[in-house]
Amino acid sequence: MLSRARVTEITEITSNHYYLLLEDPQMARESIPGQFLHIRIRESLAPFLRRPFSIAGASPGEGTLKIIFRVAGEGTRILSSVRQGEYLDCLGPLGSGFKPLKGPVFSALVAGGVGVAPLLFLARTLVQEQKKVFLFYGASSLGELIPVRRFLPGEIEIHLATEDGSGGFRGLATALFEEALRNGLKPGEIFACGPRPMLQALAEKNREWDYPMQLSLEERMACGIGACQGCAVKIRKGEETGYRPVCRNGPVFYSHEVVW
Amino acid sequence: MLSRARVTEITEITSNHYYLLLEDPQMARESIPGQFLHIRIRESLAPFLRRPFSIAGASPGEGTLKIIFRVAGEGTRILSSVRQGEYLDCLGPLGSGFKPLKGPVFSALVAGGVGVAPLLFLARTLVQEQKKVFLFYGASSLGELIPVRRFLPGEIEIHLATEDGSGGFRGLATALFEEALRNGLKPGEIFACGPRPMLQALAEKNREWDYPMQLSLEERMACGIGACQGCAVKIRKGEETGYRPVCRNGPVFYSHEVVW
Amino acid sequence: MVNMEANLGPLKLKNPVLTASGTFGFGEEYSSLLELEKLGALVVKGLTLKPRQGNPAPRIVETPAGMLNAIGLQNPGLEFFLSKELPRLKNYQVSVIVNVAGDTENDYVTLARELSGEEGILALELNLSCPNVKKGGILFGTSAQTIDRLVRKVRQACNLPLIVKLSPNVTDIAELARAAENSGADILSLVNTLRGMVIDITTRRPFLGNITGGLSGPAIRPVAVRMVYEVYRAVNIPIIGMGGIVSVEDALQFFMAGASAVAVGTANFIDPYTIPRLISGLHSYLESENLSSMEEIIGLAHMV
Amino acid sequence: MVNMEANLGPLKLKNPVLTASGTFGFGEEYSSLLELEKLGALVVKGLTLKPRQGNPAPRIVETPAGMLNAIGLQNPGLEFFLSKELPRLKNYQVSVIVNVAGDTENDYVTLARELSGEEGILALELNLSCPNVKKGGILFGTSAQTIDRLVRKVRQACNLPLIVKLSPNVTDIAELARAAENSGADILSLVNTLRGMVIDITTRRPFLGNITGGLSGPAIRPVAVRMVYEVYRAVNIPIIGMGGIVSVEDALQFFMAGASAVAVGTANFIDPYTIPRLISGLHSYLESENLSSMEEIIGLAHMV
Ligand SMILES: Cc1cc2nc3c(=O)[nH]c(=O)nc-3n(C[C@H](O)[C@H](O)[C@H](O)COP(=O)(O)OP(=O)(O)OC[C@H]3O[C@@H](n4cnc5c(N)ncnc54)[C@H](O)[C@@H]3O)c2cc1C
Ligand SMILES: Cc1cc2nc3c(=O)[nH]c(=O)nc-3n(C[C@H](O)[C@H](O)[C@H](O)COP(=O)(O)OP(=O)(O)OC[C@H]3O[C@@H](n4cnc5c(N)ncnc54)[C@H](O)[C@@H]3O)c2cc1C
Ligand SMILES: Cc1cc2nc3c(=O)[nH]c(=O)nc-3n(C[C@H](O)[C@H](O)[C@H](O)COP(=O)(O)O)c2cc1C
Ligand SMILES: Cc1cc2nc3c(=O)[nH]c(=O)nc-3n(C[C@H](O)[C@H](O)[C@H](O)COP(=O)(O)O)c2cc1C
Ligand code: FES
Ligand code: FES
Repeated sequence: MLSRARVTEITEITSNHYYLLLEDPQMARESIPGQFLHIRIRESLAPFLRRPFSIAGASPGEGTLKIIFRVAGEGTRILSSVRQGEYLDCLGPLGSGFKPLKGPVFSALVAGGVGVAPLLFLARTLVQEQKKVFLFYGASSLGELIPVRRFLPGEIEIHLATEDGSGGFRGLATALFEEALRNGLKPGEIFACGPRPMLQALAEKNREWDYPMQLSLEERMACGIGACQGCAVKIRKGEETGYRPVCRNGPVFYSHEVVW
Repeated sequence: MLSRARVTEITEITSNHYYLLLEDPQMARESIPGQFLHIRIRESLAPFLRRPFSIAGASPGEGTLKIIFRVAGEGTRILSSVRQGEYLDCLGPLGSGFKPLKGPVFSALVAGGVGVAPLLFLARTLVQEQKKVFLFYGASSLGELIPVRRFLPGEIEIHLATEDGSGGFRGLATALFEEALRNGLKPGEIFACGPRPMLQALAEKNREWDYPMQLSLEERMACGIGACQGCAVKIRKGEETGYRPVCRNGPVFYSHEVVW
Repeated sequence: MVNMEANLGPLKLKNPVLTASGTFGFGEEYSSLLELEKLGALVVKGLTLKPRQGNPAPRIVETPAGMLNAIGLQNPGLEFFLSKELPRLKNYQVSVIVNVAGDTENDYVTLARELSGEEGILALELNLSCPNVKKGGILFGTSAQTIDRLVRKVRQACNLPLIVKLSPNVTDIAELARAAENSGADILSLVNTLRGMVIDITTRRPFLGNITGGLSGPAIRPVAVRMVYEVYRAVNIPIIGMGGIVSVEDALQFFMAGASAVAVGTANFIDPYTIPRLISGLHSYLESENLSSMEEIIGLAHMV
Repeated sequence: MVNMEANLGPLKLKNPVLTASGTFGFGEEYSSLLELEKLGALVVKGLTLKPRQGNPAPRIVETPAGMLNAIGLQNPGLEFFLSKELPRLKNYQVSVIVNVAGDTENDYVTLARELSGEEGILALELNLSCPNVKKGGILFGTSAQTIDRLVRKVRQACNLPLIVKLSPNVTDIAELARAAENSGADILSLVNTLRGMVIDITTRRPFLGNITGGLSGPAIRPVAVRMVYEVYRAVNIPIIGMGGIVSVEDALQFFMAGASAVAVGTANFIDPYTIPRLISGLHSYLESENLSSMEEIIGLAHMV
């Protein structure tokens, strides 16, 4: 659906990450973890296309949705100056979302950078399903680390990593996660979101591990609804491979489906 | 010169006219009536080109310049939402300005619509030169009439017209002015600014009247400084005609110079 | 009373605002957002004989007031279209126009023949911006000779109204338009995308998987309007104008330049309601200008 | 230490950022805003043998991320240039390149000969986007044959480095680039403007006095980069790239596509300091990437 959602809050949460709270009861009701909103930054030819952002949380009760975004370029820079009370033209919720397993498995969430956003929403849902949730979250440095604790239920075990060692484990979130595996963690399912090389590395490792692993991918998008095939990535289904739109068939895919 | 001028005030003065006060001591010192600023609406590709606005007043003492603008399209709409304290990228003062006669002549100012802006600045200067100034100012309706009195010294005689008769004289400012001429007004010099048909009508009448008459023209502009010849209009100099840039050789021309 | 019908020679549409091929899929994705029956016509994405995978990612990139795409004609092929997409489309009261593409003249001819017999297809649009494999990859749409041969053959193979879609990447669009008219096109549509590229300065390589892509959106509108204007002077068949249309004002430019209908592509991505908005906006325009139909403004910019 | 020099075959410039012809006048207007000696070169506005009045107003109109212009080569003519503008330019330490245009081959040849003897002119740029009056108004720059004849004649008439400026309104830019190279061009510059038009929907007439105009600015950048890329593969002479350059990143795209220097046009109107900003930005880029000169990135996008 297309909607003008009201900005109820916009807060700087690190030097270049923002937290955006949008009011839109219907969207809030319909959203599931892994889905995203396709937002028109402003009514202007610049920036030209909409920008996709994962839904980092939805509260049907309050009729609100959360977005956490990083200032990456012109569009997000302009978005960061949106003010409370203004309206944003949003298309969504879009995409297919995560498909957690039924039953009381351990869930491991692996996040790189702002890729943590959709996993925050997922984590809440998993906890509601009485699952034990481990989050492995890394960023380049302490200043880049989003204070995720404040967006998560207390039950979740959070493991932090920074590439420069300025906070938590020194290294990548994937390395931290692998260490946990070596130390005996036995996840029943894995969810990951982050830079492409990170996801690719996990998917390659998982050929051996063979966990149920779902990855949330990013690709340049135009329509956001599956009409233009602009965001297609190569996907394997059984013996066949073919291009599938990230916006509609994804953004979440099983790790063994993605052809890198 | 190119400068980032601080917005010290922005006020709605009619339902679609705004008053903008800019702080820039050097520009304020250098500006003369008839000149304009070429303003970059915002740092973005949309709107793409700068927008020209007449200087409606300059106070070297306070280091400020006035602009009065009408919301005509996207650029001016965005400009109307600029906030106090923000900075605007301005090129100026540009153009050649009005050349009032020396001595104690009567000056008649004829303005259509927002064309009154440069004449407000001129009027102040003329009054300072101890001249008697008559302003004939028309707009389409009362709601479109800029409250010019507040921008002018008390000495100036203001005659208002509206096309629909909702305020002042019913008809065009030019008709009101002609009536004054018929009633015995003998201006020593005339200055006019407004829509092209109005200026053309005045210029044609002036072939008979033969007053020293200066017109401030508008043309689409790119560079604003005479480099691209984009804003050229046909000008007669003696026996010859040729295209001259409004931005540099104008915007003010003598009525007999303009080839319509 | 205002008449919104579009008169495109043998093709009559309920209104003059179409989807541009490749930007609206087969209509399915947009059907939950808007009523397909409102569309002047649904021009489906480029169809080829066999299914096509399309180009490697990335396939699109934003550019100033536009975008590049290099989808590579990803589509499920004729058979799937006939067995799955077309029957589904019949559930809507929408005029369907099929955009076809091929590597050889035979591809086009076969597609035209197969589609010609099918109920529920209103017209065929030939996308000539495809590399002619027989001619060493030169695009069909860039020489009068290839256009002439191809259009003649397709014309014979099908009895549907034939729209020939012209590429703007040419020196003389009017010459090619005349070639298409003379060889049997009923309608011309223009423009397709301008060829462009973006280089990723961090990897120092072309950004798109396909190296180059097609530029669409408002950036190209002045070029598109100019071409419609030139083609209108050169031919006597109706024109469907497109390229960067976002607003009613943009659409009006195309009508005044000589288009009898317009198509909307990239703008759908930004505002999925663009087409219904234009239809009602054109309606209001006719009313407020006291005009009885769009016909009254077609080609007006040519008057002196 | 970073070397900013640009190596354009017979033409060496202190840095690789030039003004695009027609957007910087004869330098005078910008001289109060910036130091002309900072420019890689000042390419003056198109010069013709006799003075030209240019086209009727309006001559420009804003378009999405760009503008159309139809100045019509307004200029004071060769004599005035040599007697007034050139001596004035000699007061600055700036490399002057003269852009010339004509209606006949003879116009070009005469201009080339006359300018050839003059001190203070570093190179000649042939603007081929002019109607060839002898050939019924077809542009010089749209056929390999006219380019070939013209460039050969001009080549013989002058001993200055010869830049041939290509029009983008063509089906095959690489073919025309080869024609220019084979007939004696030392350097190619591209692109000139794309032909476009805007219709004023209130008057229902073309907006520009000249009906059509040339599209410039960021809107055309993807087309320009693509053409530089294609021409780089086709010829062995250096290229000056232009079309929509606003930022250092834009300029880098052109270098990586194969340009040995870049020119800035429309961006000067928006930010008169664009050229100095690009020069220092490119300098910083080289430093931060540990490169010793621009040569190291020219054509990098072609590597596989
Ligand atoms: C499904 C999905 C979910 C996302 N969720 C989030 C999120 O929750 N928080 C967040 O900060 N970012 C998220 N991103 C990335 C976000 O969309 C980009 O950072 C953003 O579009 C950049 O826009 P820009 O104008 O600031 O940058 P620019 O680089 O100026 O953008 C230029 C163009 O590239 C596209 N683009 C640039 N980076 C990306 C990218 N990483 N992915 C897709 N398109 C890109 C832009 O959309 C635009 O079309 C998500 C991307 C996808 C595909
Ligand atoms: C020397 C000069 C002085 C001016 N002084 C004033 C003033 O004091 N107050 C005021 O309100 N307006 C003034 N104008 C007109 C003002 O520049 C336009 O109203 C404004 O540029 C419109 O921009 P827009 O984006 O809102 O409109 P749009 O119509 O969206 O603009 C599209 C393009 O057309 C140009 N354009 C549109 N209308 C005009 C126009 N009348 N003259 C020149 N270019 C135009 C714009 O600059 C832009 O490039 C002046 C114009 C000139 C040339
Ligand atoms: C993503 C995308 C895919 C396209 N696919 C096709 C196609 O399959 N066949 C075709 O003839 N044109 C195709 N086009 C071109 C459009 O139909 C249209 O001619 C062009 O985009 C200009 O219109 P616009 O600026 O409104 O988008 C495509 C355009 C885009 C943006
Ligand atoms: C106002 C204007 C005038 C121009 N005049 C000329 C000219 O006289 N000769 C020429 O070869 N190119 C001329 N050009 C084309 C530019 O030199 C340049 O090739 C083109 O604008 C693309 O670059 P840009 O997008 O950076 O402006 C002109 C462009 C503009 C905008
Ligand atoms: S963005 Fe159009 S199909 Fe995904
Ligand atoms: S706007 Fe460039 S010369 Fe006036």
